Amino acid sequence: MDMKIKRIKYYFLESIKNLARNRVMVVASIGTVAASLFVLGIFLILALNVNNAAESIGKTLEIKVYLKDEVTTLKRIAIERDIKNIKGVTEVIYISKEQALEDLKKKLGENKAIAEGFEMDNPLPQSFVIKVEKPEFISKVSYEISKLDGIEKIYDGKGIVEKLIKFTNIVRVASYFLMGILAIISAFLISNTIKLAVYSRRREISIMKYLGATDWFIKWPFVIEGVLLGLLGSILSIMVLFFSYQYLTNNVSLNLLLFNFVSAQSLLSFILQKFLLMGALIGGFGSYLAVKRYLVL
Amino acid sequence: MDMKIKRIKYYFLESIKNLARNRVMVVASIGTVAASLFVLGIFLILALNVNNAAESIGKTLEIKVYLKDEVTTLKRIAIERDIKNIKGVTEVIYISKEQALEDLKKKLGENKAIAEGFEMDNPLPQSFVIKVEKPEFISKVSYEISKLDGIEKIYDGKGIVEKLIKFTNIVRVASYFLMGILAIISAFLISNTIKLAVYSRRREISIMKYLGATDWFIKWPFVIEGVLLGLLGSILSIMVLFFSYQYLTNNVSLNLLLFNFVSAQSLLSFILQKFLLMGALIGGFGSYLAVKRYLVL
Amino acid sequence: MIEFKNVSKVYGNNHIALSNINLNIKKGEFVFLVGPSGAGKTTFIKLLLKEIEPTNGEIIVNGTNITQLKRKKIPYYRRSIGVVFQDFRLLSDKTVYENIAFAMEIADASSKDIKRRVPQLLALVGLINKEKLYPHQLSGGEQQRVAIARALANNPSLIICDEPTGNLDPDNSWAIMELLNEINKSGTTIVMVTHAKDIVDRMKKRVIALEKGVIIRDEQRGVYGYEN
Amino acid sequence: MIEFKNVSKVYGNNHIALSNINLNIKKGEFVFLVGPSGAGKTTFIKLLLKEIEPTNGEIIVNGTNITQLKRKKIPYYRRSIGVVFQDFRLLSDKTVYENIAFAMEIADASSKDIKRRVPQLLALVGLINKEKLYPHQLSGGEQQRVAIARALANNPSLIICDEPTGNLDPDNSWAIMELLNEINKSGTTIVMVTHAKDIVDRMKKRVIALEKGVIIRDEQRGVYGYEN
Ligand SMILES: Nc1ncnc2c1ncn2[C@@H]1O[C@H](COP(=O)(O)OP(=O)(O)OP(=O)(O)O)[C@@H](O)[C@H]1O
Ligand SMILES: Nc1ncnc2c1ncn2[C@@H]1O[C@H](COP(=O)(O)OP(=O)(O)OP(=O)(O)O)[C@@H](O)[C@H]1O
Ligand SMILES: [Mg+2]
Ligand SMILES: [Mg+2]
Repeated sequence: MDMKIKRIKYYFLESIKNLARNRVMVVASIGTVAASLFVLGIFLILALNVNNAAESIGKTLEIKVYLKDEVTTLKRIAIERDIKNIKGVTEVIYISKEQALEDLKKKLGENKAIAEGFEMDNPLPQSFVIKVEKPEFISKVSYEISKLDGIEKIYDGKGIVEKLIKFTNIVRVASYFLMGILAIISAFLISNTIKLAVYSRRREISIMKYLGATDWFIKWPFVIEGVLLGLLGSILSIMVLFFSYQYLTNNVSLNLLLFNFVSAQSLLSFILQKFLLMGALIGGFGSYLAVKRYLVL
Repeated sequence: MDMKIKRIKYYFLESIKNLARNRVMVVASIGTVAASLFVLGIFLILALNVNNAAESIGKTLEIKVYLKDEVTTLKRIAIERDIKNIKGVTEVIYISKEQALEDLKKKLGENKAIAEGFEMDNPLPQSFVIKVEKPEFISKVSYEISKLDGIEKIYDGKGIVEKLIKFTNIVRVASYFLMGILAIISAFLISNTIKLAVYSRRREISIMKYLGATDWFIKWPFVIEGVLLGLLGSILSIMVLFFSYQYLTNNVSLNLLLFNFVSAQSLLSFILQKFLLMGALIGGFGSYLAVKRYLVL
Repeated sequence: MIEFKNVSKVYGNNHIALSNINLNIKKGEFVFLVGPSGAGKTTFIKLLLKEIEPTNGEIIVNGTNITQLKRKKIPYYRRSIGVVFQDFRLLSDKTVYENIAFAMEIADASSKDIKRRVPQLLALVGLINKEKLYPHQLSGGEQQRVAIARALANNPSLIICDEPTGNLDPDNSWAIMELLNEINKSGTTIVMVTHAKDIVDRMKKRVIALEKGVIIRDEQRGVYGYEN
Repeated sequence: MIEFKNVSKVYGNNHIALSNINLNIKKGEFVFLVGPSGAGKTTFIKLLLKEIEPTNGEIIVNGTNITQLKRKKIPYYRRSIGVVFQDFRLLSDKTVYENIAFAMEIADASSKDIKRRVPQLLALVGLINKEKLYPHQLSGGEQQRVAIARALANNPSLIICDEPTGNLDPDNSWAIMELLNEINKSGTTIVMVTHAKDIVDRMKKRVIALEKGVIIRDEQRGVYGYEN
């Protein structure tokens, strides 16, 4: 046990010494990890924001339900309760005939005279405006509503909703797909660099072998080195991403867009662990594979 | 002169021999060039398609001009000529009162009875539909038209157009910006790898120096090697991009989107020279800088 | 201790570096391996270390047939041998001290032992004040002496030296030879490849002479024997 | 041909490798540079090649003050010297043939000359059948002979050898020495660092002895002189 701890300490010391003495390698490896993850991060930011935008557009969608003229107050309250009980419904707003007229007048603005005749015998129906959790629920909810009594007409902007959902899904699948590809490429680039770095030390590796070092005695410091390089590189990329994104969101006003940026903090919490893990894993595993190769020779 | 040609031949032979003998380096460098440019290419495809979509949406925009009732045929022809003369206008379509009624009926479909009363005394105005080269022209053209006589009203969907233009511009600037960043990162990654590859041959470089080789005698084969590696990597990335994009455009139906994919051929013609040039330049220049460093020592 | 049975080594397709070598070196012997350049001396040593495999034959060291040694056991086998390589094989990114300490680390020596023994070894080869230098900062002879110190580090039962005095002046060479002789007297087997005629002639140890991959002479208390 | 004026070389902060060296070597001379390990012999050669700069003093070769040589002119200066490095410095990714051809390419030799001369040189050092091998496939002595062949390739007016026989058996060593003697007779200046007492003693050439960076002896027709 004591031996084990001594060994682990030794491996760490070795890897840190090696890092300190192979500056070209260190700079190149950290740079590659950071740059690769930075690109991945840019893409992630885009994907997060597109998803966010699609969701916030989705949230503004609502179902409008017009009630038949004969529906009484009691009946109306029953309908309201029934609608509220449908899964996915978050809010039901009642609009009375009077409210509807008010709204129409507001909409007409200067031309509100047109609606003046309505005050005697209001032709506008009473209605509900219904909000749902996610746009995906709209068609199911409106189908449930259509089965209720006393409903004159339902407007759920079906065409738009379906298009939006399809579009969001495409964007989501495409962005997962691309992010997968980018992650693989990042892994490739990083392990490529580490392979070259180890390659430049192949002579050292073979000497250790001939001195009687076991494979793991040689491998461990390299693996730890790889993990450290990966971690340093990912920390660098996280920092650059976070600060530049923070700067961007604080200084670029996109008032014409329909949505807000995902906040820099939530970006950070999203990438922090993932990137650290990815950097460490690829670094360690890349080194492991690279050393292994020169051990067989 | 003869000497020069011999030298050039020698440099090429040297660089090819070196490539053949440093397989780890070759695989790593070509892989890095290809992977970096591939990422750049993915992004380029996205940007091209977004731009293309914005443009094709822009092209569907048109200006609708309603004429006053008193405008005679002669006057109408004069207006049509005047509009055609405005810079940026590509097409002017005349819609007579009768045509307008027909169109209305078609739109009403089953409810066309509503419009029946209109046949006696057609209340619909005659109008022009005007197409312009680019959405950017719409507001200027509609301003010019507004100065003409006999115009009742102009609909140019101004709000939407402006939003669209702003959005397209943001996308364009953002994609240029991101592509710039990606290009810089690609350059960094590639030159990083080449630096490491040269680093693993620093001993050879210093020996050449001590044997009395001039700096350029040492540098040239490396620069040529870099250029060849860059070219091979970029060819690889171009091929992968082209074939996978072709496969994508042929097999993924995006019928719900408002636009078509940019064709694989036009992608190819767009990236071919740029990528080859970029690969060759970065490869050559990266090698040059890396060797230079070990020459000073 | 060392037994070669019909050992041959062919490089590439047809370069016969060693041809049908039969040999027996007993525990505690001091053996000089001599022969002209390219005779196969380093090949002999590389075979002993399992750096290369024989094309034919068997090599038995300390009762173990090393040609059949499992991959996992090779490191432990190698640790039992101290080697001075012809090309030194110092780790270029470690200092003199670390190079020797590393060989001890490999063999699981304790930090205390390492701290005690490395300075002793450096003193033995006269490099006390060079411990913080890197190999490229040493003279040829100094590098060679580091390689010798490293070979002695783990008190191996077998020491193999490939041309250990090629870069040393006569004084230093003799100091090294006396050191090896001392170590040999305490029971360590020593196999030494050398071109130094005067050393071989004066030491009066067993001499095995190779030529073109064949043993042409094997004498107790022999001499270098290549007249010029 | 070679003149050292008050030359000193200090490594790092305080390691004095050469101290106030004054020396004159005439064209056509054959000079042995001897001295114990770490005396500063290789440092002397590195200074001559401008691989390192002197801390103090001036070095004049062929009338040129090389301490003031412009960077651009260094390669041309180096080509005029043939060097056998102590650590060989063969290009590991080139074959034996290419290593020698490369030295000639550097000096702008024509392909015809290269094709004619390289086999001649290989024959001189006895490596005709090794031309297609890479350095790591050669024995120590073979590598050393490639380094010697390369040093002779461009018919330099000055040949510097740092321990050129350290890995060679006596026969091969004498063959090389006779070759160098031959070349020296045709007017080439030769400076040779060596620890081979018998060679120095039998050649009866000028001997310059260094110790701890100081010239302690400089004799025409001298001997190695370090008794053991
Ligand atoms: N990997 C290899 N491929 C081909 N030939 C090789 C290889 N290694 C060694 N040889 C050849 O085998 C022969 C014996 O080599 P070895 O290194 O055993 O010689 P040696 O006796 O140690 O010589 P020296 O005294 O010069 O060191 C040499 O001619 C060499 O060229
Ligand atoms: N780069 C360096 N940094 C520090 N010290 C150095 C450096 N190079 C050489 N030395 C020291 O300078 C001294 C002289 O070295 P040099 O190589 O000239 O010796 P040498 O006479 O060639 O010895 P040998 O016969 O062993 O080759 C040595 O003690 C060496 O440790
Ligand atoms: Mg040998
Ligand atoms: Mg020396």
